[in-house]
Amino acid sequence: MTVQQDADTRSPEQVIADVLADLPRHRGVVVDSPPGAGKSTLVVRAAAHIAATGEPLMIVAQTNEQVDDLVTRICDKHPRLTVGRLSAGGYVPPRRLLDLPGVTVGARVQDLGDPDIVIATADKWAWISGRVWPWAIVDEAYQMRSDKLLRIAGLFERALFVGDPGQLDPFSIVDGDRWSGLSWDPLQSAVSVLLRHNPDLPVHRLPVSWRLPASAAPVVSRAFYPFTGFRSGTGPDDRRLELATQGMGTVHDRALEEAARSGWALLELPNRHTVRTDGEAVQAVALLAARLLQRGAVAYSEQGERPVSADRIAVGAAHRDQVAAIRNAGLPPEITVDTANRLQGREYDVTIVLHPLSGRRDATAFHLESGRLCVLASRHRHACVVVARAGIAELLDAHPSAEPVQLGVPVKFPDGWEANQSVLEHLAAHRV
Amino acid sequence: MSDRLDDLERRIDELRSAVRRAMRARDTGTARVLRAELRHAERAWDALVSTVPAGPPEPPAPRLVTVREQVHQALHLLSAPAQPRLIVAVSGAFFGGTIRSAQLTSLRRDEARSFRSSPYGRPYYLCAALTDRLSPARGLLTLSAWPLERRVIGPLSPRVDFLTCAIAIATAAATAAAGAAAPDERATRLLAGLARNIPGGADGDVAPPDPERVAAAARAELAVHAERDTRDRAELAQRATSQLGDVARLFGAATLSTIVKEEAR
Amino acid sequence: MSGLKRSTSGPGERLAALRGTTPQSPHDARAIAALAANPGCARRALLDGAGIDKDAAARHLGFPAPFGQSPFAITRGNAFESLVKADGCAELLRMLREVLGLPIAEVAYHDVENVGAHLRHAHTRALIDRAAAGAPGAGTLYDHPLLSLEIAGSTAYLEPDVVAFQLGGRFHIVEIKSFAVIDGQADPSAVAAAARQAAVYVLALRALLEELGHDPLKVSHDVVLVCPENFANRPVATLVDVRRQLAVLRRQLTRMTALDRLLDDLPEDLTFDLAPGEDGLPTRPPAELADALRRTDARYAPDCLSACDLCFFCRDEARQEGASDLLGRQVRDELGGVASVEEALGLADGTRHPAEGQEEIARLLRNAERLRKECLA
Amino acid sequence: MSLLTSLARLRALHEGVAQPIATVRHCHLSRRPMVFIPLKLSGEAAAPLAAMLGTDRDRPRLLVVTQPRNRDQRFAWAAELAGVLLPYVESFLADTETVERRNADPYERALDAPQLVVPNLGAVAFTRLLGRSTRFRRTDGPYPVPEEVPLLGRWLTYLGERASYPGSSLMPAATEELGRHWATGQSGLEDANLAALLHWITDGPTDDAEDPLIWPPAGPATDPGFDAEVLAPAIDSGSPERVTEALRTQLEPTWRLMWRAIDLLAGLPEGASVAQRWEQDRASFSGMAAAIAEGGPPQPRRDGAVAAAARLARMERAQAAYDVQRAYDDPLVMAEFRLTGEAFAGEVVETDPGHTEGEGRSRKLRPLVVVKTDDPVRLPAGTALGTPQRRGQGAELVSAAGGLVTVKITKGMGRGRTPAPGAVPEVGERVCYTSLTDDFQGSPALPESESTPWTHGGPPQEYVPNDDDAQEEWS
Repeated sequence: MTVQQDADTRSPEQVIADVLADLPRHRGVVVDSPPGAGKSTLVVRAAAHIAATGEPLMIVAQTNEQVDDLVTRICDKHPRLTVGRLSAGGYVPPRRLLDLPGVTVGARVQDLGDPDIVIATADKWAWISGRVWPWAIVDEAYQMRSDKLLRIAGLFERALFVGDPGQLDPFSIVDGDRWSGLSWDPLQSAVSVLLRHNPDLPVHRLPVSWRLPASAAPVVSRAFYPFTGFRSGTGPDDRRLELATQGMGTVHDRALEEAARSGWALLELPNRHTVRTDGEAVQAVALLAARLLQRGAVAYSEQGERPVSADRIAVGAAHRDQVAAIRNAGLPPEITVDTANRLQGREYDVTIVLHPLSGRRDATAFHLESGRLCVLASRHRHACVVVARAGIAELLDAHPSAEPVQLGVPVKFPDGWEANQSVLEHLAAHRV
Repeated sequence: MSDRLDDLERRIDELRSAVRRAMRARDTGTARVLRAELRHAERAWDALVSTVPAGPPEPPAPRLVTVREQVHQALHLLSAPAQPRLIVAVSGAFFGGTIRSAQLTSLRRDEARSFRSSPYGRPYYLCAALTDRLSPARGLLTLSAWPLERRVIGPLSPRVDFLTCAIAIATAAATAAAGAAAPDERATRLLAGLARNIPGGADGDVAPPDPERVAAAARAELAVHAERDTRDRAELAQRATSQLGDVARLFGAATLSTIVKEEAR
Repeated sequence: MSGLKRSTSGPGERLAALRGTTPQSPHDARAIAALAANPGCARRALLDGAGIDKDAAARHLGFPAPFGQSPFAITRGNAFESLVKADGCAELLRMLREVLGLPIAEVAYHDVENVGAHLRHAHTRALIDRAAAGAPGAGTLYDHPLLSLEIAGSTAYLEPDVVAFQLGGRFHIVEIKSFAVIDGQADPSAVAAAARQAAVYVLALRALLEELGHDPLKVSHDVVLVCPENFANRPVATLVDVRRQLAVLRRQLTRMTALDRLLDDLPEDLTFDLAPGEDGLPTRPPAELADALRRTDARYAPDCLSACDLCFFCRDEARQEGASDLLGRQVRDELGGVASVEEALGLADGTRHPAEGQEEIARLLRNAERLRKECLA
Repeated sequence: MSLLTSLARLRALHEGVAQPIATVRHCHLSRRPMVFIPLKLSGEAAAPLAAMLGTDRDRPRLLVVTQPRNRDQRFAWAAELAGVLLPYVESFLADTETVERRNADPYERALDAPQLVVPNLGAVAFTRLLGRSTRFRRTDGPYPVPEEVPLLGRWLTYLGERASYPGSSLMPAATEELGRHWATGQSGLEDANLAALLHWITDGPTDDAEDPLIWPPAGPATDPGFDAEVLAPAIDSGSPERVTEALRTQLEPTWRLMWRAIDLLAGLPEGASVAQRWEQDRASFSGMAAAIAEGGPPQPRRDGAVAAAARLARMERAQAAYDVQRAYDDPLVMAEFRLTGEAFAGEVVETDPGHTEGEGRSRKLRPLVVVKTDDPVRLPAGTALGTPQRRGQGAELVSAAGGLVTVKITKGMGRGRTPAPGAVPEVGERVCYTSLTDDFQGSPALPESESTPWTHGGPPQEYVPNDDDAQEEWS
């Protein structure tokens, strides 16, 4: 593969121009996009670019929300394009989609007329056959399992693969060791398999995160993208978070103030081994969210000034039972509370994170997976507050390293241990 | 008889457990005593259950050719310093040899002792190859009749000698095949193993190796190394001639550590 | 096999006191690689730091470790290694030509073991120095190089049965193992162990280059793993990237120098002295040694059973304490802060009142107990 | 592992005896199982040393390679193994039933299938390797093997592969099956020792189980001390009798343990879905037999891209079904979901069996049931539910508060205006509802192997077993 070595000196505009120029020259083009680097913008741009040639295009996304989101964005930017939204039988399209003039929704390709762009989830595409599109765009391709790509790759001649290599890897409920080392291992991501079979395809990298503020981009870049790196599209003074009302000096208030000031805060609870649904930690998370609303946070950015309303706040955790416990703690329903898996690809002004290692005595591969922490620590435009019990540094220190090694499987970076350590070191400076 | 057998079996079980327990506690003294008893009991058991007395499966055939002579034959064919495992393989493939690698371990020391007690009393000696420090090279045997240039080992010599041996074996295999109805399987297998490790020596693994092709490939690679190796060896041989006495020239100069070991013995 | 001698310029006197009259047990590459097996265990860290022979201690305590190697496996391992190295490393050269594109002319072989033991390290240094400097004809294969590594302030010598291999001033470690690679796959834990061990050599060789003023990164993080292929004896080479193992190793070595903190907490009079008699066998009363060991914190986990010589001793201790550690790390984590079996069961059946901070686990356990009772009634 | 199992382990440790974690048996047990205990030579990948096997607990067959380094003896051993195993496998082929299929021709399915019971996962892996090392052999050419060896290799490969298929009972491992039904007071790692695990279940824990002198390891690896002190001298003595006797001492204790394990499992009543999974095993077995009969090639060394994706889809589906079925079959397994709030059980306190929704022709019967439960319910309103008490029915959660859950039955009520008798739970009945459901969508088609797309390396070269495979050394 030919990675653009000088990507970090290039402007995002240049990268996009390079990608569009590469499209007709290669069977596949890969674009790595760190968090908030304008992946969707690129998809919309590329879609319009291809549609302008008059050739039909198919777009593959991973979830129904992602599909609906893309449809809305495309129609918003290019109202003259016609878009066919393929869906499974049980799917109920949201209102906002039905109101768009150029959009048709249907369960079969025949039902869509002959739109410029047909878009569906990978799962839905797998049921389509009998037609070949000259172009495809595959979104969130690093979260797509390669067996899904195998099912749909016959539908297109050439494709643009876009995704974030730093987020969570695809997984399975069954043990896949028997396929490890195979270049077509069905449990690997679509991009890994694509590149192992087509090592000469160009790989571009979007160099600038528009989401992450100047306080977060270097931290996330260092911890999760150690070899590629990216920078923030905004300077340190471009974003501001202000709390309208005075605090009362509680730890929660101080944590929010630290986060507003520096973009990060670590609310550290006393060191104790706890159950996953650690009541004290859950309470702290809920209190932080409630206080944030009470204190009337206002976000100032290149997009202007706006209050940090409940729908601009997300709470993230590792496990589903933690999410359930946090929800039960009485948060306003407009605040998003979810697991890392489901927060992938989303964006908020402020996030509150229950650290995956909080209160644990031992870490497992699940808790150390770098993608999990990466997702949790890179959803915010302004600030991220992490709640954790003290003792994570000791836990990491005591973690036995005896992971099995499979022959022929490329080593994946970053290592979860190193990434966790790096983030923890940074948070230590913002401890409350 | 079956009572006696039962008793013996019980005794053997007890002894085995005792030995293993002793070994787990690293009590080697006790283990040794128990093992002796155990072997005794096992022999008695064998005698009871077997119609033919147990022992090595086949009695060794009367040896007309000594180990020493068999090694000489093989080395003579190879015409380059070689390791016991290759010597054994060549002896088996071309001379119907019966030697085992283990029999070669003390050979060099015996030869040195014989030479010391009556120098040049034998027509040939099986002796050491010499390292760049003129000490005996580990695990390599040579013939006293060879010129020193052949018996010293420079950095490229292991490879050069391997190729030289391959050529010799290929030639011998071709000759043997010309005379015999079917090629000897041991010779074929030996040649195939060599051919695999010479660039251009073999065509995959399936076809039986072609001796001429192996030899040609070996010669081609040899040509790459020959000049430097010859130079290195000449230099070493000269040093050996000027620095070593008769015994050391044949069996290598003792290094500090080997002197210490010898004295301890 | 790897053996080792340690220089006497030891670390702290405290460690020497812990060791007492017991001779320091050498660290070989395998022992160094095992440092990461349970880094949270203070007992193990202290014993390793002081260089106590844990195997001897365990046997003396009456808890011999369950490890052993079959003579068949040993024979097979030796036979395979000599096959790979036979005839001037003919098999190895073939594989290196195939896997790394080694040119035909590069065949020079140096057996460092031909040199007396006391000179071997110096000889290794000289050979590697010449090769790293790019001297013409400096050699390609170095068999049995003697490397060294600083561990907790003292020098450990590593005598690998590996071959170092250089091409164009760039070095690779060749690790020969006798477990099979079948259809491109091998036992992942065996590969991991080999990778950890090879990483020790990579680190040691890098340290040597640095000491000699060369770029340490001339030693590749890709090691050449040579194993028998399928069911035959024929060797096959695979490149294994050991960057992760190197990172772990560096972490653990840094950690060993931080033993001071552990030592500070120890009682003054504590010693692990085995008091070996003339025959080298320990003479210290086992009960006394056991007491000394119990004054340090172990962190027993069932994984220790495959990694640590003292595992049976620590397991016995955990049993006597009724510790939930016996059941595995996962169970222990699920119980939140409850470490004792007695306590957890008391909370479950309601005979014990939850202490502060135990309310949640108590509620979960009571609920679980209720469900079990209901289903088994 | 769930907290429920952890609690059972704690209880086991406290009481000194294993605790049940299942109330029914979740694996099929054959009326005529074959116990198979293989041993391998240490240090080798798959060199057989011995095996004890048979269907009669009083008459085990012992097969031994008395000179383990001799390649011919290994193949002779494989032929002997084939002589015992193949007739057993083939004895199930005669009696079949015809199964009709939608969109496909009917096929013949064996009425019963073989069941090879091995001690542990190591034995499964070894069986697979043994299959791998024998299935490509040729009965003619330069390195001929006895005729039945390649066929044995294909069956061993098949059984070994099938063992990793979730819910299959063609080749169960005793430690795994016991561990699924009982929790011991030791760690999972220690449960892999059959003797230790069985003692926990029957007489209580003993350290004897870890003493290879009292309980030799259940294989396939032998005890290193035995190798050094007994086996090596026996082999060197050249006496086949002595080697055979030595290995018999290592295998007989495990043989007895294996039948005890089978008896223990047989003591549990069979779970309701076991027969259904066994039916899939029978179908799979018949498919394999048909493939052999049609002269198909031996299984390839590794899955191609399409085969891998297809196998993954099958295995994922089987895993999901297995997990759900076990919960539906066994209240103790369901309890794990109740603990996490994904299921709840309790007494029916109120019903509205005649409740309907919609008007006119689209008016449908949607009975309401109110359940009083002590379980924490973490399911949001609108969640689709199923119930083990009425498997054909589907329901929906209406509301949950204060220990009362209202459920609406949405599926399986038929077309009538009033519910059929027994279709709606009565007040006072104990019921359980869960969000776990067993209705999976079929998976979409995969391309044919020869149409593997460019993203996955394009069409693969057709696999033809060659001489390389047949002649591969067996060191």
